Amino acid sequence: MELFFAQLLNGCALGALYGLFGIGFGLVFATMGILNAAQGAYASWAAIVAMYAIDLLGLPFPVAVLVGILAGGMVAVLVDQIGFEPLRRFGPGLHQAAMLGALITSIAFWIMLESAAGFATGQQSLAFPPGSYPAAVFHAGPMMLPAMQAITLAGLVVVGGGMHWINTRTRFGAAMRAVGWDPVAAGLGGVNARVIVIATAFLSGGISGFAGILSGISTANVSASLGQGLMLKGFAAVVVGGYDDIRGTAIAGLALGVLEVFCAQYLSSSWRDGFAYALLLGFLMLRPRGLFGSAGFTRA
Amino acid sequence: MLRRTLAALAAAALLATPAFALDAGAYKVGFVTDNTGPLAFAGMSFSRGAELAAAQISAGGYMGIGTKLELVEKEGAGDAARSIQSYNQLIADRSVLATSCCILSPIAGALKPIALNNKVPLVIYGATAPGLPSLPYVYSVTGLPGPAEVAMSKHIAAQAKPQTVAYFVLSDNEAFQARFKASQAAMEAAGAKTVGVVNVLSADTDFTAPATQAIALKPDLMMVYTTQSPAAGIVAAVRARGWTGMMSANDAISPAAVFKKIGPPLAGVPFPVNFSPDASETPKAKGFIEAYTAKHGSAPDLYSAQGYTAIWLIAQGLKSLPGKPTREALATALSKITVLEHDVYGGLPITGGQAETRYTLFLNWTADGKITAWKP
Amino acid sequence: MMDIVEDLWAAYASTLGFAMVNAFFALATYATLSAGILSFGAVTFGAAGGFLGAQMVLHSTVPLPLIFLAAGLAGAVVSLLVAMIFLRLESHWMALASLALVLITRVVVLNTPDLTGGVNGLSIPQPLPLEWLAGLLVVTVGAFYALDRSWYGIAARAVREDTSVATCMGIDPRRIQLIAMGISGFVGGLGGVMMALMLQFVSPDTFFIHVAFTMIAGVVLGGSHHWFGPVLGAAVFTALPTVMQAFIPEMQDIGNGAALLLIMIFLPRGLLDPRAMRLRRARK
Amino acid sequence: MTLLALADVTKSFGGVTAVGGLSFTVRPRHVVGLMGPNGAGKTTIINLISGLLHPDAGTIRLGGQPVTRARPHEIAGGGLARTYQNVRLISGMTALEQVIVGSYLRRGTSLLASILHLPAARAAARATRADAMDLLARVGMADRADTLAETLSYGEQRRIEIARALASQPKLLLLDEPTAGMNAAESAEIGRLVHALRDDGLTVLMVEHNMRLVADFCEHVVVMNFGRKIAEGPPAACIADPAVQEAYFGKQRDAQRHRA
Repeated sequence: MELFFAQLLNGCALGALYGLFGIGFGLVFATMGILNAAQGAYASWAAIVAMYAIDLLGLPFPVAVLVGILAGGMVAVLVDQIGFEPLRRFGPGLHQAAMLGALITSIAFWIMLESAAGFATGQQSLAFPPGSYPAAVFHAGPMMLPAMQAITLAGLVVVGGGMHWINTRTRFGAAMRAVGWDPVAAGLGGVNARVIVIATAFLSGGISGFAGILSGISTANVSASLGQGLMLKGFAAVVVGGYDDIRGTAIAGLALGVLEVFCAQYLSSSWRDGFAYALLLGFLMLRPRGLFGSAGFTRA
Repeated sequence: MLRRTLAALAAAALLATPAFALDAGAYKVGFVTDNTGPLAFAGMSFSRGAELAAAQISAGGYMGIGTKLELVEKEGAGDAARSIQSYNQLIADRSVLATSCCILSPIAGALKPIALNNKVPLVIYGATAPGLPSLPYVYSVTGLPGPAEVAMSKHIAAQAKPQTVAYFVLSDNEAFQARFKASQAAMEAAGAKTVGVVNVLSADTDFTAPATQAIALKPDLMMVYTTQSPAAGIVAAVRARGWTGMMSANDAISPAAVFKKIGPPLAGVPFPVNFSPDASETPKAKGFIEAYTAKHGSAPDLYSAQGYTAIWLIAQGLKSLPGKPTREALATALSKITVLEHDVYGGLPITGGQAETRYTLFLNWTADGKITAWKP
Repeated sequence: MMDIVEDLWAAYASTLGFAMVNAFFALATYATLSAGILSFGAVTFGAAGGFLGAQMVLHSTVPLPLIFLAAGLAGAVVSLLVAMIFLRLESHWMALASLALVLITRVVVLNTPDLTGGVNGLSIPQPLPLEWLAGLLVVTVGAFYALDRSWYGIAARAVREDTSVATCMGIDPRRIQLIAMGISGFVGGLGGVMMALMLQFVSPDTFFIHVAFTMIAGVVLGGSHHWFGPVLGAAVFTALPTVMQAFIPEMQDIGNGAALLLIMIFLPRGLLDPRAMRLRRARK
Repeated sequence: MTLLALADVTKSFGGVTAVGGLSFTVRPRHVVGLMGPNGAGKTTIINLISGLLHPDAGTIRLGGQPVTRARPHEIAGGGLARTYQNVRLISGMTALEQVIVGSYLRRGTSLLASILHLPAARAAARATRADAMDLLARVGMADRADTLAETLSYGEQRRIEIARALASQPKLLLLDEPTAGMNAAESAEIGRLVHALRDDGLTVLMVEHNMRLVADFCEHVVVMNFGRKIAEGPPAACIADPAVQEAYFGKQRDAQRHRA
């Protein structure tokens, strides 16, 4: 029983990373209709920058994390403005040609950013210097909760809640959704579409970057390929949760993490990812609008 | 007496000077690197070792004064298709006499038939699948896994007498599966029961859950059979969860980069290794470590030693040939080599094209980042 | 002089071979894309063809042409099964589902060692004669050319550009897309066995996500509106790393990415674009 | 004898009734006009008949067969073709190819024959091309056959769209505002074309809100407002109907007042 709860907690902490990353990933997909292959690289770069901010500049931990998040957001804006903006002339967000073009430019950025990250890390897997981050372990009877797991879970709650609030309660959120539906119409409606797009890209990169930093710390692995693992599972969380639904993404991320850990503990670690992706497929087939989306949908 | 001494000296001098010698000039060796891609962390060490070897061979006149060895590097990026293309470009250059390649066994397996078809000597520097070498063209300078793990297992079983063992195994890697099985057999023969096997995958990065799983098995000893990144992550995760019991790992955690990353939690975790800049003490090893540190600014690791050895083997083959050698002649010459002259391991016997390294070093990191001999 | 030609051939024959193999994958992707489906499924169909082909080479004496046929059919069977399940989804979800399929394919390949050799993969001691590869590619490209001119090609373009108009013209989009998936499966299966023979081994990594991205990039780069676009794109995409290695060995990946990016921004419809050609003709 | 029959057809979108309890019939070889001010539900009717939408209640029959739940391509197979209010040609295709798309239902060869480029397939393709050229000639666009359709003028695009609709050899042709954006001369030409088609045996149901054109073109008119039928009969009688006058001019006066 003790093992069960310990693994449940591990699964939640792991899933919180997927959920966090997924929220950033889903933001771009929901707002701009872009399947962004470069999203993982935002996470890698945020972690690399945050690590060097501590290692080389000696910044205190919270400041370094903030610097990393900023870096993730700025890389995202760069990719958006160089790689996606020229393609928006195709028309509204979800046009197939635009989606395809953006997928390809995002692949191009993925290749470049990951390769550059390889140079930045000297092709090594590095880590945050031991002792530079909170390493305390909270004990409650037989249960233990390392500080980084607590921070990750809190991060998901704060970011997820914050984004949900922005999305549903603020003018900015409404503007984001308007741009998602149709940038031209949104422009006519008095929303400066370009500003909204840049802000969305920044948020998306910052959130995925935050996930990258947390993942880099708790797995003691900061490398060019850090983002890739997050990317595949984060993508699954987005689809299962419903790509425009932040609550759904957060819960789906947690569920995927728990599923993954329990599969490895109680079933088979080699089929573990198979379960996660089969769940993803199942959701696509049966509830393509995600956890909280309406089940029915029509072909346009 | 004097005459006999003089005669002996003359004979020694005659033996020391080859009866025939290579023409002066540059002899090209093709080298498929993995300096980008997922294996770049090791790939860069392999090629740095090889570059050092080529520089030393050329500068020192090992194959004759003015006879140089030129390394021609092409990128394989850890990808089979790209490695094959790079390899074909290397051997299409007729002045390339020998080639060296490959960290991954499947890629080595894919290049081997090309080497055989084109009759080009190929010295494999990293991949360790059994059966790769094929005389007279394909050689491997890296010992097959197994003996080292068995030796370490016996050593640990004798020294620490664990009753129960839990294993971490990279389930999607054949070489580590083999190492694990060899070790497990040795441990069980010594009376240490297996209480559980925790499988992880190559692409995994989060080891908190596997660590929790293993700790719950309450073993006397945890043995880690995975590649570098997972091994480092597992040790860190197990220690972070407060488990202080005994752990062992493998040579993947020997590079300095691993300690820089993980730090004190690595202390006291033994690993078997055939080369370590801190523990290898033969004169050739010391020379290599000094020269490498001078050239690259950091100490070599086991990978750079392997890349270095591969090029020295080729040079040794070339040295035994006269005039302008051919690929076929070089292959024949290589097949006659049974002992590597210039090795950093303190003895590198080669049988049937496969080198055997003698793993004699059982080392561990200390809390302040030094490598010392392991004691329980 | 002959020596130079021979050396060049020896150096770049395998690059040419991989370009042709990639052309199969690109054509398989083009087959679905030209009917309005963005699908990464060709990787899965390639795995079906590749592993079946490998097993046939290893454990039977079936001649090579029949192995190609079997691999193509294996791909087609898988693709039709997938199509029956996936074609209910609208385009974006279909793309995501096919991506999930690629991820699952790897897990299945890893865990069925009896069929696929598991992590070790399968070694295939059977070289692929380049003339076979070239011949089959010519035939396949010819078939795509013929299809493009046929009622099917025109109907597929209509479905891709405006499904609602197409369906009011009596075109059943699901039927067209089912055919597209079938073709994609067959050509993908062929590509799979070609890749297996070209590498002389297959493993779970042979058919994974990078292949999916490479081939989509190849198609869009070459031109996703023209039957020859995928072949051109695959050639460019295969040769690019080799060329980059010659000029900027350290930064070759960054160079590849930058080249891809520039082409997409300045030629968003790819190198070969029939619409642009017609527009140019109209302006004259 | 009716070719198309709508009985009590109802369709609403999110609580707003676009079409409510509409019934009318179309007899063969007639030109029937569907009239009504903007927002009356005319295009919804066209979409319901062509199967892009399905009614919430009521039935639609085409040539005696119920097609209420049929999918668009099945209805097209039953002999229906249509054009669009805003011309919808397929991007990247020449004028000739647009028309060949329309002849899909008469393709005449199998897929395998096409892949293998068999003589039968080539012959069928040639025949399709020839027919398509004839149709282009019929709408006066033969000299533009190889031009990218999207580079042509709006009026020319409309004519190509009609040729495309005719290529399937339909029994019933739905024209959704075929003269929108055309000048008087161009409109008259469309009128002559429609009459010629009727004389060849085709039945035409056209949406039009220009009353003069309806009076000139049609033999029978259905007038709608707010999704309901407000008048039906010969054009002159319908236009004179006070309800129709109110629907049209009352609205127009309101609109003018708003603009002022």
